Amino acid sequence: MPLYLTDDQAMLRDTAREFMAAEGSIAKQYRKYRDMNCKDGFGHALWKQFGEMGFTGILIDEADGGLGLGHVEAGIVLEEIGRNLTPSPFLVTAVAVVEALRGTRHGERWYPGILAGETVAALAVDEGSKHRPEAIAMTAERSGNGFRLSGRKQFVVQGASADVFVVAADTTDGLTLFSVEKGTKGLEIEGVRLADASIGARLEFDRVEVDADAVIGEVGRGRDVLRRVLNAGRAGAASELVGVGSQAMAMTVDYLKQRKQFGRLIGEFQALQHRAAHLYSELEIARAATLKAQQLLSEDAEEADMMVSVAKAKSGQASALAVQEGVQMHGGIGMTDEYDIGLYMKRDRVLNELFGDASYHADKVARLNGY
Amino acid sequence: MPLYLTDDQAMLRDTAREFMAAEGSIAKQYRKYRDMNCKDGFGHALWKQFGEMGFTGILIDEADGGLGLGHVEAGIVLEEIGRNLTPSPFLVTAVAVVEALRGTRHGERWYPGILAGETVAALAVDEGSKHRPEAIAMTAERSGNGFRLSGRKQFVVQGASADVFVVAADTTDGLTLFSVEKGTKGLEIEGVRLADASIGARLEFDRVEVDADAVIGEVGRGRDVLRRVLNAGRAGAASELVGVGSQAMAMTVDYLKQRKQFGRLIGEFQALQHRAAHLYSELEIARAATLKAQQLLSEDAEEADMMVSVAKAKSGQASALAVQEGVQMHGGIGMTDEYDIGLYMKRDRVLNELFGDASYHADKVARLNGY
Amino acid sequence: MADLETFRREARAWLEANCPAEMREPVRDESDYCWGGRNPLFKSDAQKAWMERMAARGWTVPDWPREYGGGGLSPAETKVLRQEMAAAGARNPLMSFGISMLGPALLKYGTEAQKKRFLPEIARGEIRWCQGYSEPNAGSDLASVATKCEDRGDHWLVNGQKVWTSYADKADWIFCLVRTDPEAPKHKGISFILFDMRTPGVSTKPILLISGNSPFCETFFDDVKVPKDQVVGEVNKGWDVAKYLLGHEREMISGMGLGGTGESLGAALAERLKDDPILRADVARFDVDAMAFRAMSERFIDELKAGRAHPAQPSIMKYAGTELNKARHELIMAAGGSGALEWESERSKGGKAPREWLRTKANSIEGGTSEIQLGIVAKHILELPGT
Amino acid sequence: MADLETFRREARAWLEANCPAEMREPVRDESDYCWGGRNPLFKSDAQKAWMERMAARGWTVPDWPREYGGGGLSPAETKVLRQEMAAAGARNPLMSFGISMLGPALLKYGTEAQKKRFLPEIARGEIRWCQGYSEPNAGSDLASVATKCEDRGDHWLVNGQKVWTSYADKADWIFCLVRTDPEAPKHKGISFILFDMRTPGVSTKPILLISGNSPFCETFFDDVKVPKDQVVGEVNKGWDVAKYLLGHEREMISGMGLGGTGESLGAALAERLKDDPILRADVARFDVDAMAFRAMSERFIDELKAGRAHPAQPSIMKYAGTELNKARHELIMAAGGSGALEWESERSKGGKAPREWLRTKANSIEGGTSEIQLGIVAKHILELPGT
Repeated sequence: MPLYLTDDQAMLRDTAREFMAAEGSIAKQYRKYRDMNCKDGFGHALWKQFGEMGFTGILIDEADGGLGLGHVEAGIVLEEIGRNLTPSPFLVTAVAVVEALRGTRHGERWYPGILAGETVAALAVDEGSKHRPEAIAMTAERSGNGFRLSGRKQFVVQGASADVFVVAADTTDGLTLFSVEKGTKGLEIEGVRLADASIGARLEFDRVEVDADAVIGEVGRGRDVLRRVLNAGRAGAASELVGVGSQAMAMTVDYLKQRKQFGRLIGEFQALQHRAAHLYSELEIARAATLKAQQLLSEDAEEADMMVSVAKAKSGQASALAVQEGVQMHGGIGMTDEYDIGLYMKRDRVLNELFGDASYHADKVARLNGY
Repeated sequence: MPLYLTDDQAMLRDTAREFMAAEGSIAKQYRKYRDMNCKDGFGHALWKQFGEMGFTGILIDEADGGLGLGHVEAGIVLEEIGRNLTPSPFLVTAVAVVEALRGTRHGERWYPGILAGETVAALAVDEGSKHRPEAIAMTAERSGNGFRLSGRKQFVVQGASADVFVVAADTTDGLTLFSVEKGTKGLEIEGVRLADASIGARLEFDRVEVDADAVIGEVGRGRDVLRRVLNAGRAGAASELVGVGSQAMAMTVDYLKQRKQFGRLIGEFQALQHRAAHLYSELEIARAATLKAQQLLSEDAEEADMMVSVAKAKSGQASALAVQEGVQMHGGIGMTDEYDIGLYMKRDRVLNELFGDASYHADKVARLNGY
Repeated sequence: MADLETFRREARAWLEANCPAEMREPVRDESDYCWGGRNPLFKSDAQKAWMERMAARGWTVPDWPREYGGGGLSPAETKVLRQEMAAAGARNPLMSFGISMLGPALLKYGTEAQKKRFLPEIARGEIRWCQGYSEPNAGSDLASVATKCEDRGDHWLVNGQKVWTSYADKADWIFCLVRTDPEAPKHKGISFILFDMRTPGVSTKPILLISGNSPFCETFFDDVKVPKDQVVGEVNKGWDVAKYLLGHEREMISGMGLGGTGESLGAALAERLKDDPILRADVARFDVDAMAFRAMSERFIDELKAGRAHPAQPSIMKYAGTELNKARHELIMAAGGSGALEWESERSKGGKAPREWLRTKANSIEGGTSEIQLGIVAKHILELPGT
Repeated sequence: MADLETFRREARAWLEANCPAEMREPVRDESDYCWGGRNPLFKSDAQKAWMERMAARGWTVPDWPREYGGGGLSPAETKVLRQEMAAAGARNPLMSFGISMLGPALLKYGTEAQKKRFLPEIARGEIRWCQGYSEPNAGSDLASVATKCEDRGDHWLVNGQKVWTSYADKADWIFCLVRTDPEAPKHKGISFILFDMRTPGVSTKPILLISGNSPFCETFFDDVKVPKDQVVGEVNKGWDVAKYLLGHEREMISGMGLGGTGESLGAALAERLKDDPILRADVARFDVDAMAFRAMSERFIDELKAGRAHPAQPSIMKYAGTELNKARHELIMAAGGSGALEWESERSKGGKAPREWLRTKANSIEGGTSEIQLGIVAKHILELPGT
């Protein structure tokens, strides 16, 4: 497969770009829901529109009513989400959770709502402040016909508005994923507003009883499913980061062409030109790495794990550079809430943490390479 | 003590600067001994002049015929050595070994020759390709009245022309330093020319028998002496690196003021200006850190270990940046042997490795700070 | 020297007797500072008493002449006083842009009448000043002042806008750069003017930053009438005054230790670095940089004291210190992970970590951008040719 | 497509029958390459046979027209041939600047007579060419050609100096930029000229690099007489030819995979990283960068094939690839420690590691410096205003 978008993919990109710029813009979505201090952190109306556009079904098999497309296509939508900072459950629900439920009864249960842009589903993996899925401490003890879950989760994105959670827990014989519905007894949810105005949640499981039916896949075999889920989420987050970084750069380059200092356009200053060109190069590299990772994922290739980590690390670095250069080159106004560039810096920071930051993934690349 | 040179120190700097530029210049020393493929890698005549100038006695107590000065003064001379790439045994002999022999009978034995610029003494610590003094594998077993040394050493700077070696070995009850003379039976020396045309040596100790007298200080208590010796060597190497980096920068800044491209002096190009200014800042920081480390060493302060590692790491980074920017900004001619800037790159590389590189010392700083 | 020791003993005794215990505790946050002003907000009686006692001795401005409300101390005595205040843990009795910025300018460029009128009020903390330099379209190019100031015979008429005016909403008076000659070359038509913020036509609007609320304001002048005797220095030569003050400001900022105290960041984060080897490496490198920078700060201060610092040295301090501070907060955020992303929760003290992190991004913009500092070093130290 | 499969089968069979076993072993070092020339130096009979057999079929230049000694293959057939050669492990039969650089220029700008005269010799490896672009004072500013070329009626007279002429001491002919109109604007007085290196007045001197011996030479022209029919393209329009070739060169360099093969550097250094956590972190970051860059290289090649690459994309490839390659060798040196500093010992294969490391420093200078590439990206992709 050539490492650029096919015609169909390019068409999807154009559609997504047009839609997100019109409906998912910062003014219409990010600022609106932030300024109204919305407890969900996103607009349900837009989520329904995502359903109408077919976006929510990109990764759902055609047999299940979806479009049966792949990670490249999900990435295309996420890059546009990134460009517009569009708040939505797309990444966690339509990418991560959809991957988790693939081929299970839980998929039958929740896919229709997701396809319609009505259901919000969240992923509960992280337990401490850093992403460490190798060390899940939450326990699920056998209890009667089912299990009893105890422990905490945090950084559960869209957890405040989720109808259902995919929860990773230790069942002594291995890791198991559970589907736990909102309102289950013993489950406490605290919505937490993050720096980018998105809502993460802290979940407390105080001996939460669930049926055996709640198990996703097989007991003790959740590690493999989780691997797929995290790969999907990481590659998706990488695309969103590429979008965030690309738009931050585009805004900055535009600014360099308009802003005058000392009687010259600041874009004429060679030091800024070289830094902007270096940034462009970094973002192009990140974009290519992300596309490569998504192609490998869709091919279910062996090297996918490695390339996903490369993509998440590289896009995180490139996007961080983009927002830092963006604020610095905007000067004072870059620090004001009135201008959008600072919002990109906040979003970048959150996405960098999500599903493991650049340090985590560089370490993973090292370990996968045996050092 | 204020963190700049006292009047006496400034005077010493002026003397050393003048002397080194006149007698220790690249043409007179570095290129001369390199091009004649000299097995020693330096000129003995200059070493005698070092003695006449009093440089070799800087760290030797007045009672022993030296000047009784401190590490700041040794650093002043080393910075000028660095600027001129002057090959000499100064760092290993007059700084490291002098520190090792302080207050011992070995000092009485060797100081006169060192003061006169006649004796060359070398330090044999490294055993593998990286500086790992924590893990000395060479053994010294008790044997009759003395010890039997077995093992290998490498990167023994000036080892090809040394009259005597200070050798670190494991005596099971701890580390012990020995003084081993050239020509001792079982000691094989292979001179090795390094990238900067200096001579390191590989030493092979095949059951080398030495008297009990050969012990420097107390048996099993060499760790403390070695700490002092390495601190002296590291701080000295940091000064030499600051000199290498400063001169590489000075040559490059001069070049920026002379070289025209596209009808302008390349020093007018803002991207190069900012990079040069950043480099200047890094070198100033390195210089201050090195001076601070040397002051602390001379005060025998507790924080000296930490600051010495900071100084060696920082000066290594700053000097490496200076030579890399230097070659790049010189363009093609920077790659030719005819111009001096490339020689600075080679010398920087060797000095960066000597007594532990920036990675080693950053790790040491981390460990000293408990992480 | 004997006199100096006598002075030291007396100062120590006086501080012992007059500095309230509460005023010897470390400042906890911004609100613990005393800023004085027409309607001063004292947090405690102790704070009020401490400021007034110090002001009565002229020790809010120990090295200003007595006739202008100062302490009349020599540089050596001033240093001793500061040492004794530090030793006693005594707080700064009065934070004031009047003291740190306007005062030095008035002492150098003010008329006798201006000195007599303004300096004592500043020393006593009776008038709170703000600074009106930056304008919306100026940015790094401070001399591109557009605020108009017309000579209307018996008064000046000021129209325009300032931005980044710290505490303009709380200040009583403003000192400000205005354009008095629109025809002259950029640097030659600027004047340095003072006026009351209650003058009709002055209004302010606070600026919301990405880090949240800020002391910064936009300040608007709409037909503001200013008496003729309120220009400092010569008309159209205000850039000289401004440059003099900017030099002061840069030294102040570069002395602020933005690079940190030299304490190891890694030691503070040790627990979080255990299973994060790559972050540990970054932090170790940072600690090397920060400790080395700390040495340069020390050297700079020593050289300043000895009067031998290069005049462009503050640019390096500012550049390296602010870049380092930004790096520090990037690492703190990385070590803090998702916990450090919380923006409002009590647990996060209202998002202390992310707000501080975002705030540091302004360090390399305010008070002369990093790019400006590098340009100064290139020009004045490396003497590279101008473009 | 059926034809293409037939061609593939035939090519495979022919290669099987004609490529000697020795010529299917990987190249060990520089000296294994066959460069042809008037007095060719063949390392083995197999090498000679392989070159001659390929030349006889026109497959040293498969896509050139048959009339000029080429294979007359279509782009698709050429691609198939390359695939089959790669599959068979067949070595490149002939390294040649004539093939990679001069040939394309002659095909586009040469007269029919020039094509007939020079191209077949190139295809058969009978003449070895070198390139004379750079001059001592030109550097990145390639158009500042100073080598004089005067019209003396029945011949050109060339005087001047070139530098960085690869293998000038081994080449038979040179193609070279000269100034034919000293009065015209810089880009408008340049011509592209060819001449025999045996012409009286031509001399060469090898350049010693910091990494040791090199293929580069200084080349001197002292009253060199060149026949009038040896200018390619129009007189004074040689810059067009040069630009065309530079584009080729940049694509070639950016396609050279300077960023590496995508193999993990850390895997190769694993043993040495065990007790060096900071270096391990650097290598891990490098591996991320290198694997990501490798993806961009793949994309670039795919886009080139599809004819959809941005014309300035090679600049990014060149910039990022060469900087990465420098970083790779810095890390290799750090991992190698003092062992990697040995310059002459047998143990170190004559200082292979440090010489390679030093040689990489030229990557970001030759073929357009990193600064030039960044400038191209700024101008042609980001469309930032010119200075």
